[in-house]
Amino acid sequence: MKFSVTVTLKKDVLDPQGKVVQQTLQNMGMKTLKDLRQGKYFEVDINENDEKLAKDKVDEMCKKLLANLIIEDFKISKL
Amino acid sequence: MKFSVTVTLKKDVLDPQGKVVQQTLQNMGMKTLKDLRQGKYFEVDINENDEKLAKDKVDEMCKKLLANLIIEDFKISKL
Amino acid sequence: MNITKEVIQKHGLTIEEFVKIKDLLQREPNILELGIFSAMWNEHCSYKSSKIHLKKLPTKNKNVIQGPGENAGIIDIGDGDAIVFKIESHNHPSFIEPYQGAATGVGGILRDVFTMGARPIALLNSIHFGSPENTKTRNLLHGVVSGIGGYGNCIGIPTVAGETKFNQTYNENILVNAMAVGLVKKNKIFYSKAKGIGKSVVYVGSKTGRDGIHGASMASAEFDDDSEEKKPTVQVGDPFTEKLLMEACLELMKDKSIISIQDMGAAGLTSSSVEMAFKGDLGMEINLDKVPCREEKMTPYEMMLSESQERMLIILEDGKENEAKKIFDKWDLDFVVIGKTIETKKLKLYYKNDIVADIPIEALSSSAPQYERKWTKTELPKKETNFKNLKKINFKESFLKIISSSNHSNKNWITEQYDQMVMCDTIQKSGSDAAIIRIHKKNKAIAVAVDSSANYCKSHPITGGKQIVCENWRNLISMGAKPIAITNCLNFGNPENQEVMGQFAETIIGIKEACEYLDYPVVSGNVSFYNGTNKKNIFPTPVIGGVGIIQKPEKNINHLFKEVGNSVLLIGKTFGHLYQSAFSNEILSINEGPPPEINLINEKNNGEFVLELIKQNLVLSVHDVSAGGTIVSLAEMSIGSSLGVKIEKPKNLNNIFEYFFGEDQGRYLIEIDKNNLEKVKELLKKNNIFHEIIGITQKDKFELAGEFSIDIKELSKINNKWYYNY
Amino acid sequence: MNSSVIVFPGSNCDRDIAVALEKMQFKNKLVWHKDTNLPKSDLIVIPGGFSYGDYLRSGAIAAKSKIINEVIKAANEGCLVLGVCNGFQILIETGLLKGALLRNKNLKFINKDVSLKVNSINNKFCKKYKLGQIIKLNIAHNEGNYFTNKDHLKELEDNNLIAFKYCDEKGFINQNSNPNGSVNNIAGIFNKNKNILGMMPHPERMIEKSVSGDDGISLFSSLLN
Ligand SMILES: Nc1ncnc2c1ncn2[C@@H]1O[C@H](COP(=O)(O)OP(=O)(O)O)[C@@H](O)[C@H]1O
Ligand SMILES: [Mg+2]
Repeated sequence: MKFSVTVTLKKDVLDPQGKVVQQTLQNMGMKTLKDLRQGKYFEVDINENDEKLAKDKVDEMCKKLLANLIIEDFKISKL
Repeated sequence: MKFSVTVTLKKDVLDPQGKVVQQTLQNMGMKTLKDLRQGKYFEVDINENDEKLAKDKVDEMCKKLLANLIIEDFKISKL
Repeated sequence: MNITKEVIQKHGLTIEEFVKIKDLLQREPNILELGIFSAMWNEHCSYKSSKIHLKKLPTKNKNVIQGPGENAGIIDIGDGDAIVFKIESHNHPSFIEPYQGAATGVGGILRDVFTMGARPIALLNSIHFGSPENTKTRNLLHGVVSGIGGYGNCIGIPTVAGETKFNQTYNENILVNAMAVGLVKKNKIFYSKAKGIGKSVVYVGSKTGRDGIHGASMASAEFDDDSEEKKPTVQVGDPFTEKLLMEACLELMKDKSIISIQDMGAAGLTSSSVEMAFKGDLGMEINLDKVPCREEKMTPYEMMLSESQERMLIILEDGKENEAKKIFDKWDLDFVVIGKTIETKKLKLYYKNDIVADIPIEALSSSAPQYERKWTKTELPKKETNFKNLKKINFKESFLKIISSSNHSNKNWITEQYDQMVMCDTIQKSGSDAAIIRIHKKNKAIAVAVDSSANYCKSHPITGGKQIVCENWRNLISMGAKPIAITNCLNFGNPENQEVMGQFAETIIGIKEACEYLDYPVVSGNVSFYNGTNKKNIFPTPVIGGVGIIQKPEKNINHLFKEVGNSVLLIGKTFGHLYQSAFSNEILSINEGPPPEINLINEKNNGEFVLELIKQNLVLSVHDVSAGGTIVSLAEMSIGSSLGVKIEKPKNLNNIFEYFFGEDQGRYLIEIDKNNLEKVKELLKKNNIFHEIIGITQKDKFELAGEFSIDIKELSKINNKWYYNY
Repeated sequence: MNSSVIVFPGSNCDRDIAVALEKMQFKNKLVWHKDTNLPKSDLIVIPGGFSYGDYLRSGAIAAKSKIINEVIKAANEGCLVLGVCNGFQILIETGLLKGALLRNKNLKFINKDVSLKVNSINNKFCKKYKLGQIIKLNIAHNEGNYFTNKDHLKELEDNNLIAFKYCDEKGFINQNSNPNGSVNNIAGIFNKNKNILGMMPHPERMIEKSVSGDDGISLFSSLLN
């Protein structure tokens, strides 16, 4: 069973990477770009038949390792 | 108008990060984890009313900067 | 699969070469065998166009332990220590994917050094880009620099020196050359030569994926308009795994279990197995079912030609498998016995209980084609431009324009992205003429530098070849090091073009002459041909990497002025040669004429004299005069030291441009303590060394008497801004 | 004094810091990350480098290793813990120190000598420095941009928990003297009990005048007694 996980910085945490990427794009002429935030993306394949159970496992992975909950939020979707 | 962009490594391209993260999770006891690949995630907010036009802009951003098409693929979705 | 003309061509082989393969095998090869031949017979592995020329290079002196022919060259530095070093190109991959191309270039050259048992202690690089106006250049520059840093920083080896140049000739074909330097105990050197029959052949490191299948062939083919299609062959580097592999190998090497060891570089498993067997005059049998694979359903063809990084092949003494495996387990790396050495001198590959390839080792190595390609001489260009009448040109503006140009700007923007200090033995970081690395826990050091000058070599390859060797030698001397030996990376265009082949042959003649005269032999190197696009070849760009020894590093000097009120002397004669100079190029946009002449006798005398002055503690700072001429070198001595200088025009000066921008060779600028001036003058006279007193150090101002004066801070700003604004 | 330097796969300043400790007469041991026993130590050092390649987030994976539990235990019992560069990042990921280390504001790896102002000397790590002293150390990192929330920042400032701040040669602390974007120019912080110090600059790279400088020595000598 496959899931996608996105991990993004919390709103009040500064995102230096996103900011530089945004500036670069704007300098390249993308005048309509208003805002850009950068995060991480994971594709997780898990050996589990029960969707609820599988999702719980992925949730655990996020909390234990993939995201740093002090500064980051995460979101899981089934693929 | 907001879009999400995910950038992932092409299939046969080595993903050293994903590999180490996967091993770590397995060592932490996640025995059912089969595979994990890591990518990048962007949230893009763009000043544009026409969806088609907006998406084209984001597509251009991906091709010009956000993704390296030689080793990466990207996907755009409306948020 | 049918082997058609097209298949043969796609493998970069000619029809004649294919006929030769059939002769050697006495049958048609299968597709796997064809792939193996193509990898071994391409330019990159076989040196088929270059071998007869490379043989001319001097390769020995009393310090050389190992010359060309192994993974890297080795020199003796005394006290039981030896230095292992080599330079290698990663040009084509870096143009396609600058970050990964440059990163894997660094990874590859590091493996060449630690394969020999040495712990790498320094990295250097020489990178050449197209003109800054070219739209691709910026991305390539950013990608390459962060790739070099990304790999070296992560693995924890300081990147301490290098050179960066821009020239339109590289617009469609950049150069990325990486050099690694390692330290080994003289009696603990490891070689690639196999020995003994029935010994285990072990695969260690990363798993094999479909990376860079046919990368080695790619590196030997020109780019054309569909080079886009060749893109999927780029490999991704994993410096973390390389660090583990390095530590694991060095740990295993403490013991006596390794017979021979070889990294899997270009052409991966194929070239490493064939090379080990060929050097050991025996054969090798490999069971491909055992090869650790990253992807499912990999074919024998893919396994043999994959260029996945961070892998090694080891031949072990009997019974050492378990002990060795423990070490690789500790570092979480694959360790698999995949075959054994055999008496029959063949490469035999097995897969799913079938023999899938069976090729005589000699057919792949010593029987590989060798070409004596036709070549044409480059005549010494005439001196056509008249530089006497430059009244309309403003001297100060020209000077400032040069030091703020892409080629002559301060490289801090680059070097700050490299960890130069890790390992804590960096005495002199980049920014001076050479870097100085202390031998760990000893009061001894080495100096290292890389150099090239494509404009000179393009104009006249023999002179250019001599010139880079001399410039490199001078750079080491300027740090107080005794130059010992060099490695070289020969970046050229298409060798099937007679003019290019001529540039190659004559550059080597030049290198040879200088090396012989200076007792500065070549101990390792690499040739990169086919640099260019659609029949437009790059300027010939040989790159020289040199290593010298410093016996007493505590007395270390560099190019920076030290005190106010000291005399600055110019050693060596100034004729005012402006052809091919930075001034001529950047200010007048004139690219014609011959390069400055090399007088090896003066070169050697002046260099040895400067070294002696340093030894006797009679100089405070030294800088050689190179591109840009005396005025630019003086400026470099000021910038960074925050000390100025008042430069006096020599009497009888008739052309200020020729005098200060001329790029005559064999010259040094030295700062002499007031109290030592008489003594130094005496020595100069006694040794018959031509010199002029050119200025006096002073506070704050960089000044050319009667012309201009500028604040050092201002000068420094001008010299610093280019990269930050690009 | 007994010290232990923890070695993770990918650590690369372990030897450098061991050399510095030995030079200062510490009895030092290198401890492999798979070990479960920590030798008895007065000081634990987590060295710089790229543990686990800095993959995922720098320090994140090392913070899940076996030995880290022992480090946390010792730290909570009051043992002195020093994390340098990647070691600081690891301490942050374990939660022993609060805040986050983000990418440098210019998104580039930065290696250079920087000036630092010693901001707190009433602790075991900095007592041989003078308050306000300007020292020169070397930084080498990708993610040294310290960030924390307002409350914690106030706590750090109010309780003297900031060890060093980036400044210029004259001691001015401003955006121009901030190499990586750290909030309030923070280069190193303590935990509440001041037995844990995390810092981005490398003191072990400055222990010899003739090589690079010696402003790092006082940090090690402070720890000696
Ligand atoms: N220009 C050169 N000058 C001297 N030696 C060279 C040169 N080019 C290659 N060599 C030597 O030829 C051998 C094979 O080179 P190469 O195939 O690049 O090595 P590797 O297999 O380690 O990549 C090496 O020992 C190298 O030092
Ligand atoms: Mg090799």
